[in-house]
Amino acid sequence: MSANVAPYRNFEALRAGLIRRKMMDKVFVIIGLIVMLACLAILAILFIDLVRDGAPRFSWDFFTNFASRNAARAGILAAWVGTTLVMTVTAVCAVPVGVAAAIYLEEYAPKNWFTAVIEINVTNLAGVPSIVYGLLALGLFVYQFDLGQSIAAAGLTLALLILPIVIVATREAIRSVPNAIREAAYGLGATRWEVTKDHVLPYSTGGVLTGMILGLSRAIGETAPIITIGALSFIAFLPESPFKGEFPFISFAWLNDPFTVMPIQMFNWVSRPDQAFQSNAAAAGAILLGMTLLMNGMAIWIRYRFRKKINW
Amino acid sequence: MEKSDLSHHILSRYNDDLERVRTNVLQMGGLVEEQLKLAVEALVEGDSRLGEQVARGDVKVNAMEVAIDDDCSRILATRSPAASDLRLIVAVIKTITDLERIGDEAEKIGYIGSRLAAVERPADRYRELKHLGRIVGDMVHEALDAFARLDAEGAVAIAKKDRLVDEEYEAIQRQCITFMMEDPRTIRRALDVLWVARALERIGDHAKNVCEYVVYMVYGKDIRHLSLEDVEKHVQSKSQKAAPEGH
Amino acid sequence: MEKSDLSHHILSRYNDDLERVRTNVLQMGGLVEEQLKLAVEALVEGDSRLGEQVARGDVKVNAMEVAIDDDCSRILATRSPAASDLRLIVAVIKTITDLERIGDEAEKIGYIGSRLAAVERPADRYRELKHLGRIVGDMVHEALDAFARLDAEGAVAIAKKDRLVDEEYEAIQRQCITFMMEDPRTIRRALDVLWVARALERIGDHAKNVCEYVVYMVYGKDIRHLSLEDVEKHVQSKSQKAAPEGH
Amino acid sequence: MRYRKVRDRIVEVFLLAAGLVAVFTTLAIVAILLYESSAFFEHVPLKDFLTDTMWTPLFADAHYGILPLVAGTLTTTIVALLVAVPLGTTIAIYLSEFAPHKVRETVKPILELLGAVPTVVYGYFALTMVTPFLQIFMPDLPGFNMLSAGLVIGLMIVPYVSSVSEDAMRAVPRYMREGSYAMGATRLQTALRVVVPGAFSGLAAAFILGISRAVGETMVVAIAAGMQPNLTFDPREPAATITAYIVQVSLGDLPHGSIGYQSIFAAGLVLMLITLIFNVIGFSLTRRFREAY
Amino acid sequence: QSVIKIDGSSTVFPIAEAVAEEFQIAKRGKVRVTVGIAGTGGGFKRFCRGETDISNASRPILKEEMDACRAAGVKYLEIPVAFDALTVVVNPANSYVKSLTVADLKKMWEPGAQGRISSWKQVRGEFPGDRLMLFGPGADSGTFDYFTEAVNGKAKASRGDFTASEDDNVLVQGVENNKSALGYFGYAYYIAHKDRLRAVPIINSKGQAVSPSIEAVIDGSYEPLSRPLFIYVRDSAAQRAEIQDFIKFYLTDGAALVKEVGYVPLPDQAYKLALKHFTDKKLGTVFGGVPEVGVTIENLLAREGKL
Amino acid sequence: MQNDASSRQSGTPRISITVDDTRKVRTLNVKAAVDNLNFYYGQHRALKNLTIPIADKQVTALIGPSGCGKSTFLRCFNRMHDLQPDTRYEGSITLHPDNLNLVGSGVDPIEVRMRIGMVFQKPNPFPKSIFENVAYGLRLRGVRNRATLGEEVEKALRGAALWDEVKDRLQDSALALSGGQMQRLCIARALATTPEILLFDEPTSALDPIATAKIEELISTLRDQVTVLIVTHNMQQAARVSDYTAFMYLGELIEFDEAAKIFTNPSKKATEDYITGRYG
Amino acid sequence: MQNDASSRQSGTPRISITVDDTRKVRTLNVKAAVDNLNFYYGQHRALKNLTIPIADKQVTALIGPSGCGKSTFLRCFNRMHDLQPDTRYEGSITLHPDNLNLVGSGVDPIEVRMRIGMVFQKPNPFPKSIFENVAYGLRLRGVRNRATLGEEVEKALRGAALWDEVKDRLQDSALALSGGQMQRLCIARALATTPEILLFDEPTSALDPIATAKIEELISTLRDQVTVLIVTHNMQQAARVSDYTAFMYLGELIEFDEAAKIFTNPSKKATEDYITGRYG
Ligand SMILES: Nc1ncnc2c1ncn2[C@@H]1O[C@H](COP(=O)(O)OP(=O)(O)OP(=O)(O)O)[C@@H](O)[C@H]1O
Ligand SMILES: Nc1ncnc2c1ncn2[C@@H]1O[C@H](COP(=O)(O)OP(=O)(O)OP(=O)(O)O)[C@@H](O)[C@H]1O
Ligand SMILES: [Mg+2]
Ligand SMILES: [Mg+2]
Ligand SMILES: O=P([O-])([O-])[O-]
Repeated sequence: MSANVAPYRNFEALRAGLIRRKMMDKVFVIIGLIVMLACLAILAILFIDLVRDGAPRFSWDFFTNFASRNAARAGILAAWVGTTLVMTVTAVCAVPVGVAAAIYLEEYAPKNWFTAVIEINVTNLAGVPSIVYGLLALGLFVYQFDLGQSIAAAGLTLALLILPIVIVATREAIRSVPNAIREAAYGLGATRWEVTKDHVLPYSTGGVLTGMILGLSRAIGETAPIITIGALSFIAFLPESPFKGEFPFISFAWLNDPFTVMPIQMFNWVSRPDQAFQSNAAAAGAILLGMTLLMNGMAIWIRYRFRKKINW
Repeated sequence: MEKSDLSHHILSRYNDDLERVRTNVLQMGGLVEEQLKLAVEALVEGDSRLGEQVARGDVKVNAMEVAIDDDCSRILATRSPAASDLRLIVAVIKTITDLERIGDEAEKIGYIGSRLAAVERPADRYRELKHLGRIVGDMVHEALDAFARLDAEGAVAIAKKDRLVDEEYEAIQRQCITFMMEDPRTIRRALDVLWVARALERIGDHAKNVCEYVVYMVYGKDIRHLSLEDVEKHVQSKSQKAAPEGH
Repeated sequence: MEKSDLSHHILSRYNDDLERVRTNVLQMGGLVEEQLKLAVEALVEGDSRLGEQVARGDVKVNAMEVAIDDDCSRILATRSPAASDLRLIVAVIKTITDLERIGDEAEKIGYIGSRLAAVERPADRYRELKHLGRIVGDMVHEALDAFARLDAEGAVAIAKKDRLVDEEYEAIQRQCITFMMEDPRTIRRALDVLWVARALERIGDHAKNVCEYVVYMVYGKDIRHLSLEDVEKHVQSKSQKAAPEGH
Repeated sequence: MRYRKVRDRIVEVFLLAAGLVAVFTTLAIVAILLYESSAFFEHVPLKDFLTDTMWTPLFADAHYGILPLVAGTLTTTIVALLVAVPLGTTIAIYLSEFAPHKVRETVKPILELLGAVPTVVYGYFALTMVTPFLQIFMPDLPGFNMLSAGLVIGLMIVPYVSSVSEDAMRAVPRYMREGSYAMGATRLQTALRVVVPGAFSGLAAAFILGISRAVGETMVVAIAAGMQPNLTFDPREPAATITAYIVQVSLGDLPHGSIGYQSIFAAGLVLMLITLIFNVIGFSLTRRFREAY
Repeated sequence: QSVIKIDGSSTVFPIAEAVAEEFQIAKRGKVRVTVGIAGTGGGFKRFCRGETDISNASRPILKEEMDACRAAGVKYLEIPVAFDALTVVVNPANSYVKSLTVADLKKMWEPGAQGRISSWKQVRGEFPGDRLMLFGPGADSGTFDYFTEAVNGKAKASRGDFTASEDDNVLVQGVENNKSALGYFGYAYYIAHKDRLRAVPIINSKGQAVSPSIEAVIDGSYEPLSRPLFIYVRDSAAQRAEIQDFIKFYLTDGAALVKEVGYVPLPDQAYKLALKHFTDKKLGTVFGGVPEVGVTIENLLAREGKL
Repeated sequence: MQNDASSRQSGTPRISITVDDTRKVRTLNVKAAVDNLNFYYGQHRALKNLTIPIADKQVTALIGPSGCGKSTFLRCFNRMHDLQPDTRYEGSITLHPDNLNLVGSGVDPIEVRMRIGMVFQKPNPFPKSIFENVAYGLRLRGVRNRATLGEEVEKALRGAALWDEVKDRLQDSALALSGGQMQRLCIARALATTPEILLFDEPTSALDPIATAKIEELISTLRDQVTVLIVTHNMQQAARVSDYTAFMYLGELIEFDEAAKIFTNPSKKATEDYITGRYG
Repeated sequence: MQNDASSRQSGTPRISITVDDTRKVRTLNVKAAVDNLNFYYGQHRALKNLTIPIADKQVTALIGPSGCGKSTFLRCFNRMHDLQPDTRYEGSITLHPDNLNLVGSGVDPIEVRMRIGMVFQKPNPFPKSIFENVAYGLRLRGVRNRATLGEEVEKALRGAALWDEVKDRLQDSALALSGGQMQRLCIARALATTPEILLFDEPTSALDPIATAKIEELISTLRDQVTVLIVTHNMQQAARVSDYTAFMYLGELIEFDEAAKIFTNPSKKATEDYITGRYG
């Protein structure tokens, strides 16, 4: 190539530039790796630290014992049972409502100011700090509805908290169902509900479940709103059993029962003067993290399964 | 490349279209052949009614030409044919022009035949015409056959017969001139005979053209205006090559 | 519908293709016209060299036919023309066949001309031929003109001239027969004259055919084998309709 | 036929009701906040609330200037963003443009766990590990400071930022990248010049989400930032945030109906307003983002 | 299954929790006890609405709360259960603070100190100029109320620019990490971290510098920073057998538990007296519904006796 | 085209159209008569006074440049526009023989859709089994009987020339099929409900030439059973499959005629220009 | 085709191909010589022993049924496969005149891409302004000077027949253009860096007929400047735009010849069948 060619047309010049450009690529890869590994390392440190601090407490008793002023005897029975029950209430309330709301917004809502309001609302709710939900629950559930510091109050609070998460995830899932599928069903003479029930919902189940689990995994670790409703308490017993020997075999008395949950239990232990409780707290934290990990893993697995099954 | 090559399109209507065009061409060819046969017969037998019938029958040939032409345009417009299909259509467009001309010549012969029927006829005077008529009729028939069977080699062989026709025509012409010079009163009739001979010779040419289109259709090679020997060589080399790869 | 209609395709190469085919046809037409003119001249002037030159010149015409035919096939295959473009191509395919035939007839005339040059020529014997030649030559020229200008109305008018040609031909034929009968020694020469007249008459037919293709090209209407009066009416009604809507 | 249509109608009403739950929640939140804080504002002039530079509502000498809390909130948020945005974006670019498929699929969910660690753990992480670590370099750094709280919050929201950003970058169609590669661009050039601009509104939405999270984060600041309403933007100082104040009061012995009790609702209202502003910005950005391709 | 609902002070919580735990064990799970931490004020709020059976309190019931209870028709029995000693701590590395007077503390903590008193030197000239870093419980804890009352003379009157936390461990952490820090919180937290913190002796009204200890509380010399802790039992709930059992258990086996969780138990006779009052249904409070400072055990016993 | 149609009595009416300028008149049986149809997206008038007869058991193709309203027109037939707010029909599409005005305001779109099938641009099978895809329309119509379903599914699949390819794997997911097979499945799905008119909106634009040819062949054979209306912007395709072709431009009908006529000798200059590639 | 090529010396070599069975031989100038090219996706051999000359400053079209490897082949020319792991080239593509083996393992793919432009199936302008889109390649190459950029951008836009349509709104977003304009923008973007070969992978399959025709016209005019290689599964398109056409089937080259020859009289039965719609 002759010298009078513009440099950006001259391959010798371009080759030199290329070496520099590729160098920058390499540098970025290294930076990216470092940053990513640093974050992962911190996570690992946190987790390992919790596990190490909590190690002496990992035993069967820890799961089957109630809280106690004696660190060595204290366990998380009430906490994990409470967490399970609260999560059940949360899921049972948030999922149907969230899914229904998402369906409404995606499938039914006409485009007008009214639905725009709902829409902005949902988006906004997703960003409302959890503590504000706590304030809402305190004012509304605990005092207005007189639910007290019960499983129902906590479950509802967290349900409201994750409602936008469920709605957003469900909408995302619903939206990923191609419009062509809807048109196909409408074209065959299906009503709106039939389209939703036969197609949109079944095909977005993966996304809905993922959204539910992600919502629950957020709720399961929430401390602040539950503290706000005043559910920080010593509970050394289990709520009423939901199952009964006699008719109708199911009881909802537990809804009104006081409860404690894992993060509260943990927070409680953390703020004990007795240092022995710190390892209880660590153990509880590790277990909580483990539970979250499990749920996230489940979400990933479900997402993967459904993506494999339905690949548009 | 066998006949069935025309079909096998995924679009069955395309197959139908091409098949129909082909059939129509063959039908038109049959009609033209028949006209030719009858015209020569009318002449030889001195059957003036038959001659007139032939003359009238040409409108049918004309109608077929227009119809097939239309069909070809439609196929060109709606099917965008390519390669052999395209060549078929182009060949058909050309073939029917020739067939129509053959029809015209037959009409002319029929017309002359019906005219000559009134005139006294020589005992064997039209033997040569009859002979020439048979040769030309065979040529037309065989050319259509080659068309039907997409038989390029056969087509070349038939085309070669045109020389024979030309020779026969020359002979008849010379003979006619001799007659005319011998007996000027026969000039009119001799001229008629000459016209018929000339018409038959032209039919031979048209049949040859059809054969050339068959070669074009099969090999995509325009062999008009080439020496037939060259063509023959070419066709043979092609058909050898084509054989091993036909699936 | 003016000439420029051929272009305006978004694909400029398509425009080029069509334009080239048209130009080639007109060029071929020009060549054929020239051949015809020279052939008649050779005959009339008794110029045997010129006659032979014409006879030899036909290969050029043939080559052009093959080339244009090829081009048309290529356009059909690669451009999938529709509507007027398609009709143009189909008309061209048919037109060049007729032009080639005109060339053949001119060749024949040239041949005969060169032959007759050796023979003593009557003072004004070939006046009629010259006259017929001029008419036919004009027809060919005008037909090509109509083709170039896509002038369907003009084409119909030209086609009508064919009757004139036929009449002239009939006159020459009668005259020749008379001569032959009067003086049998002239039979050979008279026959030659007859052949030339016949050739010119055929050329007239071919020119008429070209005119018919022009009508087909412009209106998509196949007017062959129809009475020219019907055609004329039709064309007039069409051209009136077409006028107001041309953008 | 008739039955199917009626059913369709009923279902619609039901679904609409569900959709309205979201509205009611918002209304309820706003109502509760307004109701409780209206009592507060009866007592405290709005002007004081907005201009006073001291926040001591529970003290005998009560001051009700929200500014210190807002300052604390903003400072921790900014520190958090200074950590989360570069880290999150770098990770997102790395994962979406450089990392092999397998790495991306494994690392992403693991990173998301960073957001699932109980916030109390983060609080103690900030207090007992980050602060002492920082004190190595800044011996004057108080034991409670917004810096370490902010850093840890930043770390906590890295997965939100990186995950949403990565999704946005993934959403940039493959053929867009190919367009750039085909021009002779390197991966980094493609990432920075095509993918990032292409996913810009998605990235912005991710940052906004990060901001909401940082603004709303409670336990970390409650534990590590000092709970000391301090009108300062110096991250090295201890300070209280709005959330920290709310949780402090919630944990405390405050009788209901008292001005202190109402003050948490007033603070909650401000918090709500701050997040609302960011969310609305985020919402419009996400909208634009959806329309991009 | 019957439930005993307890709520209220976070200071009393460890005691109530320990008692509840042991009581439930003793009853083999037949009785369920919940102990909440709504704070003294929050506890009374619920208590006066009849939501809880027993309210933990780190101070006597106040006037407004008495009014609220009266309005709701809730009558109650007041039972002192323990003493607490607010402990002022500094970093062990701090060698110059040998003891502090209430006046010293006031200088540091009074509202007027805000933004003004920022170094030790300003507290007392002999101290070095180190930055004064203060740590204290959140402004709505009973501990804060009591400390401000005792030091500044007015409940909740305090400077605002100190590091506050409801989680006393955080305060421990803070003092531990800052060489020039000073903090105060419940005795129990000091005991749990006594190797990492140094308790500052407080000069009492008799001019003695007294370090916090159980003995000092019992003998009344650790003042004014020691205070009594109470439980209030709703009268109507006290009819219930399991509540009577619970209170009996509280007042008989409670002393050991109080000590175990880091508070100062009352003398035995005080518990007996309280039990007697309980069985006799002596309703109401012995305090006037205003905050008081420096109530010693003797003092308390004397008042109780008058009921 | 002269729509000198035939009083609106029951029974398929016959409409005469002038298919050639030499006054050769063809009569066609009308399955649906579009009469002065206007369609509005909000304020935007996308279709302008369309009047077209749709020939019974024939293939009618709609061609025209992008955005001329082909899809809009097609979607009027099964009221797909009703799914979108703020759209409005004017004029009528009369379905014969029972004279139902498809776009009448009193007519239930769901009922219309149950009588008129549609196949879309991109193959859009449901992510269910092949069987369930085809059976879906029947299930909507209340068919529960396994045997009936089985029969009908087979019939539809045969009708869509897909039976032989899928008969051994009816329970497999429809998403495992190739593009062309999917599109034929969609056709089978529509066929299963024996629609009176079948609408195709660019059914092959997402397919390769081989699959396209198969679909075109299928459409050609379908004309024996059902009236077909197809939108395509592949002119060659319209030429290949249709009996009648309508050329639209800017929401207006420019020309309607037999396909062969349109493609060899259209009467309007605009049509000619479009057909021959002189547009723009 | 006989590749009796010409020793590998510098300079554009000439290769003779037999374009007709009557031994009429054409000679073409070769811009790139594909020699025994094999390509593997993992274990799957997608291209099998391809040997094709790419004529300089001519349009070469690749046709063949879906999945036959057209795109795979095209993408070998600018090493797009290198972006995907586990792919492998065998054989060579020699770029003339400097005899660079495009798929050589020592050759940097980025350098190859800087010399060879590509236009994709879906128009893929960057979400930037029109100007920045075209300037992108130059910026990558380090051009900063506004004036130079402006000139080059204008030149490229003119080359892509887009200048007149966009000259007044160079700063508008490229995403606001119509599909056909976007595609021309992508061509301009590629042209701006004066590539030696321009690759097109089904560049019009997402466009309507009018836009398609404009792109085809553009491709036809581009041959004066650059060697063009185009994949299309629209046979008519290949027929319209290309000078040479290669028919591929199952990763193999079946026939390579002048386009006119391929479409009027291919020599292989498989080609004939594909061209005429007899496949399947
Ligand atoms: N949902 C809609 N809202 C508003 N206008 C629309 C809508 N859909 C289409 N249009 C407009 O209506 C006109 C016709 O669109 P339509 O989709 O029917 O065109 P088309 O002929 O099918 O084009 P294409 O070949 O691109 O599919 C266009 O101008 C288009 O912009
Ligand atoms: N990324 C890939 N990994 C593995 N195999 C691939 C990949 N891409 C394509 N193939 C396979 O390579 C073969 C050729 O594919 P290619 O995309 O080149 O076909 P094509 O001729 O371009 O087809 P189309 O016309 O559908 O674009 C196909 O069998 C395909 O399945
Ligand atoms: Mg459309
Ligand atoms: Mg491809
Ligand atoms: O058709 P001809 O008259 O030339 O035989």
